[in-house]
Amino acid sequence: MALIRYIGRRLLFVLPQLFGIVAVSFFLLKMIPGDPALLMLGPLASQEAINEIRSVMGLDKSLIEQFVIYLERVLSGDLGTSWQTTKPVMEDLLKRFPATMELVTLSLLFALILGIPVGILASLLKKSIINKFSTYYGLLAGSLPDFWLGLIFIFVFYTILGWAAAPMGRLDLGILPPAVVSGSYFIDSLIAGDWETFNNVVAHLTLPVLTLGLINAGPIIKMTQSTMDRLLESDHIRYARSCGLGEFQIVRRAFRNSLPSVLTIVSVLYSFLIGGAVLVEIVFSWGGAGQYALSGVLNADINPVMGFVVWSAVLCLILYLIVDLLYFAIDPRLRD
Amino acid sequence: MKVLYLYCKDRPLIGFGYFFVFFLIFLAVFADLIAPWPPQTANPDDYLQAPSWRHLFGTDETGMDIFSRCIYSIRLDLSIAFLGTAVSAIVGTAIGAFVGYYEARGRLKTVFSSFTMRALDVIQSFPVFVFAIALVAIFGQGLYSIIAAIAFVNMPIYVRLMRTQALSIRQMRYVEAAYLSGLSDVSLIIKHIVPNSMGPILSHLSVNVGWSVLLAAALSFAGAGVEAPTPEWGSMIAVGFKNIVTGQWWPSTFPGIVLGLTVFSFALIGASVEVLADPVRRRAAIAKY
Amino acid sequence: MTDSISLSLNNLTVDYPGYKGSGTIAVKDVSFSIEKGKVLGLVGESGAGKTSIARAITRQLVEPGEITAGEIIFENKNIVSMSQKELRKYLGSQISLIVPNPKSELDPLLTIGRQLGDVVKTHLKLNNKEAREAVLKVLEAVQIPDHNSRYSAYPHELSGGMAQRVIIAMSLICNPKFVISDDATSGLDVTVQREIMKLMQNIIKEKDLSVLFITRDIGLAAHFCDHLGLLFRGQIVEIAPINSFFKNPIHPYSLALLSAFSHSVKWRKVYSTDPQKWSKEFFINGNVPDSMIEVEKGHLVRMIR
Amino acid sequence: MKILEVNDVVKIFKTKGGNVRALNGVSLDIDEGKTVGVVGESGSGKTTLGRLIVGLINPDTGSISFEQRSIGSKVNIRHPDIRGKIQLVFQEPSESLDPRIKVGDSICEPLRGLGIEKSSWNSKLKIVSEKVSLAEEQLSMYPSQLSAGQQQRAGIARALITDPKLIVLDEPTSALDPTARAEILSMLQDVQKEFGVSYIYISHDLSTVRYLTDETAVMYLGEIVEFGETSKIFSRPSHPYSTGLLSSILLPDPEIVMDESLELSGEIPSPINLPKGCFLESRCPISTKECSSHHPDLITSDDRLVRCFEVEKMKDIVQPSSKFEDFDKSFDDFMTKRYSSSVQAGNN
Repeated sequence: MALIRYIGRRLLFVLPQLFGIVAVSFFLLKMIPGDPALLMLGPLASQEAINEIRSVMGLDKSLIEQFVIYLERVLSGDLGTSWQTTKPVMEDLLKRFPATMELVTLSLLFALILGIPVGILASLLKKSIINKFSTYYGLLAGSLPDFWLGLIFIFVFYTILGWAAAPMGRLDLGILPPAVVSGSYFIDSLIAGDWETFNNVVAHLTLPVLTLGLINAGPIIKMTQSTMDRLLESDHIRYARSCGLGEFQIVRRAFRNSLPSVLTIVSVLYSFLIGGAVLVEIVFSWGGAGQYALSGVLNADINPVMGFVVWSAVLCLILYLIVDLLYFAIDPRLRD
Repeated sequence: MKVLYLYCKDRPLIGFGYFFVFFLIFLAVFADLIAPWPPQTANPDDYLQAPSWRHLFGTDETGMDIFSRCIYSIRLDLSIAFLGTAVSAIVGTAIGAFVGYYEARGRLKTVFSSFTMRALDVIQSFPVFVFAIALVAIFGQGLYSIIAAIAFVNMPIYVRLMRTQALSIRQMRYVEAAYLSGLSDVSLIIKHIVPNSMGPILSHLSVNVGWSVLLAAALSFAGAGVEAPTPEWGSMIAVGFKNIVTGQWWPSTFPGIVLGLTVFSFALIGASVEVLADPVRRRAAIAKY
Repeated sequence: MTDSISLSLNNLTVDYPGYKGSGTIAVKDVSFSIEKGKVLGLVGESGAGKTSIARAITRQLVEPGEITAGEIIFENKNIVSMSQKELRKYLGSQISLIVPNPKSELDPLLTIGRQLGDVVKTHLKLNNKEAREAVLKVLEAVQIPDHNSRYSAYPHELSGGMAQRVIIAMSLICNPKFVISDDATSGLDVTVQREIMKLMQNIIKEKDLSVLFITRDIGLAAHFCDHLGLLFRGQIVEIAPINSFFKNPIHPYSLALLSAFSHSVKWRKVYSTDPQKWSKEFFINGNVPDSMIEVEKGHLVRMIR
Repeated sequence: MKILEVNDVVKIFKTKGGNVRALNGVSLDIDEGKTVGVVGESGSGKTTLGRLIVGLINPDTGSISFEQRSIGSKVNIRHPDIRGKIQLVFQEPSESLDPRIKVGDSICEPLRGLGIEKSSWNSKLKIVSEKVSLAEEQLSMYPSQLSAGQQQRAGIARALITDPKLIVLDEPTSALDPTARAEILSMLQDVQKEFGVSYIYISHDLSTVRYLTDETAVMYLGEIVEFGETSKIFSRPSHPYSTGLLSSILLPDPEIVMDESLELSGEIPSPINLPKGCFLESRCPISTKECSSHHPDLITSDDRLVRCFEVEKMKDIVQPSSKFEDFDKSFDDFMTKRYSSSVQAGNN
């Protein structure tokens, strides 16, 4: 019951926020200099042609009117068309978002699998090398530019060693993508049971996932380590120790208590990476949503950018809702 | 100073962080004397030279010396980062102090606080990077729009940080005592609340300078920052990008290493400030001496 | 003779190396023994080393604290030289601890039934059903009303007094021989404290427990203990059977503590905790002397002559 | 002359869990130069009352008058006419001084608010710091360099520097060790003798209340349940709650046995869901049907005010107790003997 009320309240806050995001980004992006009609038709186009296009695109109306029209269309699921790809934005994004989500999700999974055990061990073994390593790794990983690390990996593992697949998209040219179910090649090829495609997908995923995973493991290690440190010194863990509970139980209790903080950092990273993975996408020619939005910004093509903003805001919303549900599952104090 | 020395004595890596930042500043100031080649002069005869004694970090596809360009980049990247961070810290701290202090204190003040916080929520729900690029696109490419974008993107963190501090400090008894003494809201904030929240702000400030360098470089890499011939780490990496697949690793690698070390150094300094700004942890850290 | 002793500390010293500047020695050369079925009260102000002693006995000192000298003998075994594994067998089952601030001492994410159950399962190797029975029994013993539903309550759902009863239940569940109570009632309101103290008194009598009762409140100790030791700056300055202590307190610090309860301004001013004002036999060269003198049978005072 | 009159104040705090009724109609008067103790356990509203009197919070209804003029919700306490005349000493000595400001400067802060010229600050600082026995070098230290007792002295000095008429002492000694506590209390007494200031002493520590106050108000769940002369309440309380509270005091003498004539049991009800009848009904051993259905008023009974239907029955149950006097006397005897012998020993 408390949960439903909580989610209800949450949604109540979120809808105005969503509106705010759409409004701010709409007016902001309209401020980008450059006339789409001009850009579309080229500098040699006649004034009449430009005017015609402008009225087709609704650019001759006032900003407010344009915004209302845009809102109406968004609510009916139409995000407009991109003049660069000349396709509906919705269609483009439906192809590109799964690519980004697949990359980000797998990277964070990798970062978690690496980060949590290292963080716990570093906290348990205070004087060990792993403690020193993880302390500085956390700082170093956050300092490296991910796009640069991607380049170095390409050089080492593709150019020199030839182990990795070419950094050109999600599949080799000769291989057909699997039938679309989720949009993620990783999942879809598994569903289709197509091992050749699956292997190729994994080969292409390896380097970008390694890049993003290694960098984002930094904050995860740091958070795990510092909350575990705090908890192992906390009153209730000390008390559990003086009740003679075994070390395994102690670590389990401390970890359980540190889960909310780890969850928080993961959700922050996730929402950041939906847009923030764009540079790695560029390096690996991933063709993800971030790349799509970026070229939109740089070419005054605002529908793709708006579409991207709306999509990622909704995705973040769903993400935070899931995180809240997990908090509820972990911490009984929230249930009242 | 002495505390800092004692702290670094056991932690050589932190000491390195401080050293490297001072070294960078030194290089930036004396770039004209140190850099062996002019940073923006293309030399077609010398294109894509591997690192050698003549060109320490090699040359790029137009034949510009990468070592010299790396040194000149420091000026640009560090000033962008310092200015961007300073603006966001000052503005953010001021807003945060008032927001935190006024939260749930009278109707108008509360409205001001909650409106600011909701506005921040909206700003922060944007994908940060796309947002920064959009800002640069709006103001036109150039130094000041990059600085403005960085300042704007960073500001919400300071507002939140300072708000949390102000919220807890305004509950402290000494603030209540000062309130009862008849001090005005503004002087309460300036005299008691801001000085007592400086610890977390300072430690974030240093880490933030590092991030700002990273963000500036990333903007240039994405094509929304400094334009090509100007020496800048991010755009240098972008220029070297196409060469790497064919095996010329140096045009991208060296600027990346310098960039990474710079950000790392600021992170190290930030980590030490976090400890040193807290009297209890400071005492524990240098307890041996 | 030694068979009648439950636990004894011999010249225990706990040091916090690293905090050189303040030069604190948390506990210095503390010796006492607790007879079976008796309660020893240890009274001192904050920073006197009370909690360090409790934590030294359970070997849970906060970093960088360590036991640098002395031994802790429990049932003819030295706790100081035990391995962690061996120690764990004793903690919670033979020696248990009652702590202050019960709400922060319980894991906020687990039900109290689960937390109590974990302890019995670890020590007595019970299965789930037996553990549940044992937990319900002990919850009843500490007079928790409606204990069947409290079994699945979380710590934040309990009041301070109730949480304190849970902690007491936790300390009793494995039928220990020795209980350390570290300022157990300091966070409670006086009327609740009174109830809890009564409960503890009854349980101690019933189970014939030996208790180290650490407190700041000498009034509480006067009514609860068989012996009383006074801790001052990490050292025991006076230790005696309860009647001997209150009939004839000798050390100026004892008198200062007692006069704090008195209505008389005069005595408050004469006796202070400032050692500089003490006479020479109690305080030399800025320190309390190393020797203790037996003034009556079992009544020792830290003084010269 | 009445220096402060609190008239039927009600304070409700809105929280997530519901409305917390912190004060449910409290009235209290204080004479000039006198000390009134306010005792009660956590949640009794005593701290809220103190904060309300100094103006940190405003009452929902009711009024407060200071020197016959209304303050509280109507006139701001920070109004220049009243500013500095009522002062507050906080419970937490370590929190009551800004850690980044030197102790002496913190003590002088109220003078800035009063607009007093800086040239006279030093002489005032000297007077009050002498009064609270703070050494000169301690004034130029930072709060963290002082002990809790010294920090509290500084807090009292800050309250005294404006020559106040009334000081609200909100548990000034509860964070201190017993001996530091005793020293601070003696000091407060000396200060009162010299300056003629009135105190409101808020505490849960009954033995210090007995020591310092002339009159005592016993509070339970946001209302006064008994009010009267301190010595009379302590020797023979009339309300079951005061009785339970007083019998819980343990004096450091094993021969003074606990009074067990009336014991409270169970938990304090939540201030969000206050019972309809008497608030103590669920814990009171002598409660009747009337207690659960009707809320008792504060009525005059002999020499005091009591909020209980069973006042007459209480007179039979509670016998006059002299445990405090007994303790004082035996301690005094013992000390007199000891002191004379030790003085002699010193002479030898």
